[in-house]
Amino acid sequence: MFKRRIPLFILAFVGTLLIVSVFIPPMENLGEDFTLFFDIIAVFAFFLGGGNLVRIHFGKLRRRKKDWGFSIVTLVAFFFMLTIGLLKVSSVGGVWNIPLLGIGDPAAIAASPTTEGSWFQETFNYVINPLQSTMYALLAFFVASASYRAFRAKNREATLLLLAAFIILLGRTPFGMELTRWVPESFSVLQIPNMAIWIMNSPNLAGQRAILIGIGLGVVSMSLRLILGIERSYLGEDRG
Amino acid sequence: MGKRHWILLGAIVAVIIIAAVLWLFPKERWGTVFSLLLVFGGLVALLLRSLYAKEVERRIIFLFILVAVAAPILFPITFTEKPTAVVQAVFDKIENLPSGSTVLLSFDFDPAMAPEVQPMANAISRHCLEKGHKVIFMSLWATGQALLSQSLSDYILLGFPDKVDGVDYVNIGYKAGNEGVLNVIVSNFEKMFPTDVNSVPLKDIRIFDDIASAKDVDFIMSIGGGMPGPKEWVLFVGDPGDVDVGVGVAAVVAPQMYPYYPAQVIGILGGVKGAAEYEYALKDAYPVFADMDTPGLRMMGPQTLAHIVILSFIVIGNIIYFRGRRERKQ
Amino acid sequence: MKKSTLIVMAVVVVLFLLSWVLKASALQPEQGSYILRGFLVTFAAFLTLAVMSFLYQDNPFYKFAEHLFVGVSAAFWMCMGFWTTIVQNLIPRLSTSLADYFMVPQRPEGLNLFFYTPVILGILLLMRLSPRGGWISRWPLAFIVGTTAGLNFIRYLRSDFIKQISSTFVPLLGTQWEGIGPFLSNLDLSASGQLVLLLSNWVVFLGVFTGLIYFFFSKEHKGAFGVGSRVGIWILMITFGASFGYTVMGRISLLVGRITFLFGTWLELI
Amino acid sequence: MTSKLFLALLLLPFSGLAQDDPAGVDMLDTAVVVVAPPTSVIAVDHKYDKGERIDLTWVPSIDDQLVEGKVLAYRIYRIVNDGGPQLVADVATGVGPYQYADEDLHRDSIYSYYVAAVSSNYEAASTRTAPMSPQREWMNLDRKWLFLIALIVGGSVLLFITAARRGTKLFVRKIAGLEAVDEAVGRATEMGRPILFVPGIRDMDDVQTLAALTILGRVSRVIADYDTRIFMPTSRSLVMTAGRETVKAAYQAAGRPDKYSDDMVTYYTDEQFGYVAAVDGVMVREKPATVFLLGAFFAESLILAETGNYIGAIQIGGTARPAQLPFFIAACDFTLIGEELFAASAYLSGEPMQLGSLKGQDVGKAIAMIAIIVGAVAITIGEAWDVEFMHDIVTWLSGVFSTR
Repeated sequence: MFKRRIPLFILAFVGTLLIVSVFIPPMENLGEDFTLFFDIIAVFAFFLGGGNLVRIHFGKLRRRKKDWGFSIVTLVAFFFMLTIGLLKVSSVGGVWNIPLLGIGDPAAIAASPTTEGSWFQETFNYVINPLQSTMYALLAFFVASASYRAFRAKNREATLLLLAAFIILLGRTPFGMELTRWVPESFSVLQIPNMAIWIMNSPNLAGQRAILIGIGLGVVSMSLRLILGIERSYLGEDRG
Repeated sequence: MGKRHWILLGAIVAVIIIAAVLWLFPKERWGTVFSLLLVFGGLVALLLRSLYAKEVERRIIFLFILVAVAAPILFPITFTEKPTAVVQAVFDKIENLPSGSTVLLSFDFDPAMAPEVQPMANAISRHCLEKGHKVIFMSLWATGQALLSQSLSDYILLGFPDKVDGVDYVNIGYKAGNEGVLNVIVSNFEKMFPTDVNSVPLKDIRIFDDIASAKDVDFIMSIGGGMPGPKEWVLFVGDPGDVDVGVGVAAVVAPQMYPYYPAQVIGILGGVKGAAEYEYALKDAYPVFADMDTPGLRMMGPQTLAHIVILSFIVIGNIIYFRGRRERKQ
Repeated sequence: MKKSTLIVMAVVVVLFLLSWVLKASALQPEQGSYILRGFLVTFAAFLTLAVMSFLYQDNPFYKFAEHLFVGVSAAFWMCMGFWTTIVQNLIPRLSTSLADYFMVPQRPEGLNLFFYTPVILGILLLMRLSPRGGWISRWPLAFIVGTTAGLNFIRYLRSDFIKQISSTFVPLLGTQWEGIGPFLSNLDLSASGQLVLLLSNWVVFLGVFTGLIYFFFSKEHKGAFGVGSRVGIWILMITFGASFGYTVMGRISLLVGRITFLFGTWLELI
Repeated sequence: MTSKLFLALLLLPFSGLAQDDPAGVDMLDTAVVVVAPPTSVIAVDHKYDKGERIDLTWVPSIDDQLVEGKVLAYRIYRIVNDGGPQLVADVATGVGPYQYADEDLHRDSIYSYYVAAVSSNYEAASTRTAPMSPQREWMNLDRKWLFLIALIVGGSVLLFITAARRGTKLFVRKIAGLEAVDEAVGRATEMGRPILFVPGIRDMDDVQTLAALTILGRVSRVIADYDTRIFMPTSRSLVMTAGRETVKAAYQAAGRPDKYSDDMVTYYTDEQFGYVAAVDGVMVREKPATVFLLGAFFAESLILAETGNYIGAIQIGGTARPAQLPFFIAACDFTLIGEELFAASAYLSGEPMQLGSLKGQDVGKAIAMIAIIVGAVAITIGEAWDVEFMHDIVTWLSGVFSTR
């Protein structure tokens, strides 16, 4: 009952209400309020994420699992960031502000957490920013390596794909323009950059639209199944 | 010929090439020419090696792309750009709105996407402020607010010392809830954003005097590439609220935005090329921005060289593949 | 520990200190807290290189960077969520004294006790952390899933299905016929290039149609339907080719961004 | 004169100044610029809202139509419940349509309006509109087509699910990639090398992971028959549990539960790149003959597919994430593109819910195909031969398929 019926009821109720509020103007406010609830619960989900992280890494630490030393790094980093973020620690030109501990200007509590000089923002600039962007920059290397070792014109489909990719890659650089500058203006569509534009505007648009319609219908039918309680995999139950 | 002879021959050729370059080119071009020679010479060497020895270590490929990207950064190569129609559409939209219109710019990205989309965000912000539009800055990503604060203070506002917070622009920051945020602001800003980032109530902010919801904004530009991002703006604000939306997206998702163009989004800036085109259009139209920093345009040099290297890799890889296949057949 | 490991560690430490000193002295004339600044820039560069070292092989420096990132970013999202949403959107609706404490404006419509619902659901969500009460987190989960499903149902139907259909109503014949000569000789992307325009419209129309055929599973792909699905897959392949090209382009840009940081902010070579 | 005009424009927001303060008028210009008032001011209730908005339209002052710049703006005044007039807004002239939407009203108040044309120092008021209250509507009839389409698409999904549950046979076409599955497993058996199955990096709440597990069921049945080794590294502990169940069940069905071991399905780490490094390690060490990459993949798709290619394995990829599909197509031997992954899963499992949804979505696609043909043909005929009737069809269809 509490484990199954109530969640199913909550889901059906909220989902139906949000759909219906689109068609019934007086219910718009209710729809907005429920969306606000959702946004607030989303923050609790961040807390849950943090809590999970702490639990996992404390567990690793306690059981001295492989690489447990690095769990200390994670935990220290987590609590450090949490402290400076929640206390709004900032120092501008040697003046310290920790409004929640009564140090410095009490009005600083109203300041944005990402204001200039806040430690939170500095940690973002010098730790999160380089780390995250470099993680993704690694992919450039893997793309290069894959283009040398894996992207083969194995069959007609892959050949077509690579050809289109070729035109786009050339067309999106000034080099592509230089290559086909000799093509007369009245046949300008045959210049590589224009071919790239045409591919984006026509076949790409068509293909993406077909995919979009497919995925859109998939989302719609999935939402419906969820609301009607047919799909229960989110509860960790069997389907059907 | 033995191995030693090859090395000797290589050294002689190298000396001749170096001498030729030093003699033929002016001093300031040496870096560029040498780096180009290095990359293209390397490609030829790679082709030969792949043909005879087959195995090329992954790390050599890594090194290759590093050089191809790093060299043009150190020794810049610059190009001119011609804005494509999808980019020009955004530029024209901002240009043709009467001065004093309200534009909403949403920074929906994180550091991982920033190199691609930050240049467009900066250029469009400058364009709006220069044109005299009132700008509402916000973000659907927590990391976006941090980037937004940083770029407002470090780049965007530096050129506009007399713009007043709350009158000419306002930063309302981030709220959790992804598309949930959009679903509320499409009918009510104040409910979702009671204050701006500095806790100033929305009702005390002049910009919001006649802006009750996202529907009242004249133009919305979402800059991002993940979820939530431009797509959610179209689905949750642009379409239901009937507002003009433009998007600036990371290259990875740019192709997926085309089905919405031009009925649901008025224009698309795709990746660093889109940013470069916008920067070029901006510089072209406003002499004030002649000395503006143009990261997008600057990035096109390394970008071009890297594209050529990647294309060469695909060609070389396929040459090996087809040779191998023919051998296997025989 | 192996001797080589120690040597590598030592070299990294020395380089780090060297960079710190040099960077700090380079910043000295401009900024007040130059020692801290020097450290921060050096640390950012160190982290960048630590992540890049993964390309050589998995190593402790990379693991350090990865674990640091996980910890810091989890806390980052928590703090942002707390200050922006809990403090600004929730507290003024529940308590005037807390709102005053955090200096956020009170709601014009007053308190709204209805808003204890998300708090309760949120706390139930946190029950997931306890080994036994985990099942109760299904309630808030159901709320989250329900909201997403309810919001998505209409929005996807409208923007990704309905509107896409009417956007595909394209004319398949030109409007003004200007003769075969101008028709064939002006291959321009602009409105004057009628052949290209017409071709584009046909590609869009046929592309969407055959693409849908390819993803239609209720009929065997034989005969005319089979031809349609073949055309569909070709269009899809060109689409994926375009995506491919754009993805490669994007990945390169990210690397350019990082290297610009290393050469510019850190080494000041450019 | 222009500078004075400019001044007047600047002062415009400080309403009433031009009228009430004679000194101010003197300062600006002594000659009063008389303009005619706007006419036909109409206030109507805004349709399909919750009763908070009234829309105003008016015909601009004759002076505005004749001389550009004579009328500077239109001022909207509102009278609530017989009170005094309040200035609501200034509407600039010359740009947009002549209309204004007054929002945040109350249903129990009575409103009346008048609009005044404003010159540099004169205001000409129109007649007042009839008193009215904003109305609340219970149904947004603008969205009736949206409602109907939602009903049809949703209804057909439900209908087919029910039908499938009742045991109606639902036809799903053969998926080309699925035949490749058997072949690939066979090849691994011949070569005496293992199979690697990577189920993506998402958890069990992602449909793609579920589809991957369904296909795993098929793969492991073949494996159990041939007695080939399988490795399945996962990045979620729940996926590991489900994977173990699936493989175990296949071995039991083949009558050799003793051959099954928990080492076949293992959990590494939730971290994206940590997981990739681990899977790469497995690939290079074990040199599988066949690699399955099915499920939700992100940036790691490329790294995995590349390594698989490097060790010379036959690769079968499949994901519904459009951004990753190109890499699979270019680097794998077979790819289940987007929805094909779900179709394959439905085909294999024969589960009513999966089959029913698939068929329901097909109905949606059929609607799309028919509508596209009708719309395109109508617009083509309409534009080429200027047929009025065809224009009407297009307008109607666009109205049905609109974003309102």
